[in-house]
Amino acid sequence: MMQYNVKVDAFEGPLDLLLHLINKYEVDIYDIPVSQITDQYLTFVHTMQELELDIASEYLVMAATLLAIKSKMLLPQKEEEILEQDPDFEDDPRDELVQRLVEYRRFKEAANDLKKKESSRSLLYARPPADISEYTHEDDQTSIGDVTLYDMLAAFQKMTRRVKDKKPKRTTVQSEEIPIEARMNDIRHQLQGGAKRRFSELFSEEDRGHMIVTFLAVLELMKTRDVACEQDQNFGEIMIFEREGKASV
Amino acid sequence: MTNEEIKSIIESLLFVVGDEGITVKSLCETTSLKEDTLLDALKDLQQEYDDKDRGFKISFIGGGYQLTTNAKNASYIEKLVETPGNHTLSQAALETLAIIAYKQPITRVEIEEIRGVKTDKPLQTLMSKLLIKEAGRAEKAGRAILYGTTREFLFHFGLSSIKDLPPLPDGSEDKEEEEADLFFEKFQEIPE
Amino acid sequence: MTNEEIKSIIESLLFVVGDEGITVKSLCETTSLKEDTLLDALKDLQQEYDDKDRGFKISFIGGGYQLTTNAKNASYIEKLVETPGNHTLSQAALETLAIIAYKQPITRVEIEEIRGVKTDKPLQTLMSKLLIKEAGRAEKAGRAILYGTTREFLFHFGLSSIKDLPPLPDGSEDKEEEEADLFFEKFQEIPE
Repeated sequence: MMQYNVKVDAFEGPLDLLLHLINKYEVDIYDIPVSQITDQYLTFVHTMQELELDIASEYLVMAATLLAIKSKMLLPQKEEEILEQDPDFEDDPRDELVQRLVEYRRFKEAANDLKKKESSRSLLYARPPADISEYTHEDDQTSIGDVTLYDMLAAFQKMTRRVKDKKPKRTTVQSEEIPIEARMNDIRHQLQGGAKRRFSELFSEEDRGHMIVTFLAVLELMKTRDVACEQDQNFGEIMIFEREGKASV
Repeated sequence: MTNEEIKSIIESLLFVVGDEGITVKSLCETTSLKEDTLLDALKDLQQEYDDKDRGFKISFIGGGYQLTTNAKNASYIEKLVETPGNHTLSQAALETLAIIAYKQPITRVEIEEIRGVKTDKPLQTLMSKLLIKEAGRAEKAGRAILYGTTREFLFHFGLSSIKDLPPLPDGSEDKEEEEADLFFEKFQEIPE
Repeated sequence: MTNEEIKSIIESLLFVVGDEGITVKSLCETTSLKEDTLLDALKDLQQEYDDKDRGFKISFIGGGYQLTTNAKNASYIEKLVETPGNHTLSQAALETLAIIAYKQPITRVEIEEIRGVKTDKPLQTLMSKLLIKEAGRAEKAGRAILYGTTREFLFHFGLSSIKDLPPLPDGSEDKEEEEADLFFEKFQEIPE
């Protein structure tokens, strides 16, 4: 089920879906076979409903629009009559939709261009302004000029884009360094001889990777019935201890 | 001053300003040089870095010149330091941003008309990333908020100015969407 | 790799590591080159900068190599600093201010962890401009000084209280996702 849900997100809305159908069936966007495309579109929407996935209301509105166009196309005779009375009447019921599709497609392509620029930009690394303290004169004014809140946030934003430290990526290393089994043994060892420990004590290290491993190790030890936990009251301190009857190593 | 000396000074100044960049005006004032002389030396330097494939690159981003690394060496940098991760934007955010970039100032409703879907979330994301900002209020339409791009937008995409955006595509190209195709493959596997 | 390519990589790496510098060992590990090869290229580059009196210099400071500006150009940097309205120079201070505003009370070391660079000078600047103040001492960490923002800070940015600050720009979310991924990776490693 999840699999399909993710794929629904592959479309940015009904226009995007229609563009896809137009591409897929290699039809001319300026001469859409409404009947065929509408059928395909409706099949999509129905399948989504059968899979009990949330369909944004926009998809349903578009379905109604397509059906309206389809029915207008089936009644050419009447149109001609109206046309005689009103010369401004749109001669093709598809016009408005086509216009929207073409317009949307332009921006979809523009978004692709931006994406390319984004990825080539991400290969360029900058550095923060150098520390020029040795060049400044201390007696300078205490005013900070016309700096705005936006400037401050932009400075922060720029920092997040900058390289951090010479540290290796910590999480990656940790995930190799502390296998859960090792942490399980650790905890078992700490509880040997019937010692009771506070749950929070196990999390002495602030590193998140370490915390995650510890947490999972405790869960696993509970599952294997090596340890048990006790809590006196809601939100109280959880005590963890070796399970009785389990031979200590 | 010889051309070499000017280039040397430019290098030092570019180094000092870092990712904040420096305008031609600021460079001229600091060096007391004419704009032409300065720009010549700057182009010269730029050319030199490119020709010799040096470790630096001079980019004109957000109205200022700045020094960055050569894209070719990116893999080594990634190996050495904790890089800021991929701050790539979602498709929804990119589409919304493209519309704003080309049509600014523009209201949410106008954006939604083009995209054909609700656009609250992408707008929020773009605001929180400082890529767009409120750019006044529409006179009509109940004084709705107008959106425009920011300087941060230029930095994010390495654009010198909003005019540096490529012309809006005419929409005639037929590009296949791989991801969507994937869906349809799956879609057809569904038992009746 | 040619000597030119190695030099290019060294330039890029020296550029991004900034004032912290980089050890030969670290350079070798990153490039997978032998120390001799690497040192040769480094000396070569150093020589080249000196011979041509470029804007950069490679210095060996505190056990590591780092890129600095050519002292010859100091007067221009001074002039740049004096140029009024140069936002350039407040970038470091602004970053620091943002961190303090959102994470106060916070110690210098914590700020430096976030910024990845030394922060003595920006703190001094912000103190002298009365935007931040000492806000007590940390209970841990050797009772380090904690910093917080002042009333002047609120006044300058037109905020009625610190709660009025807009949400901090994005960038932290990605990290959380990474952690969630790590969680699931770990989760699957659990022996049955």
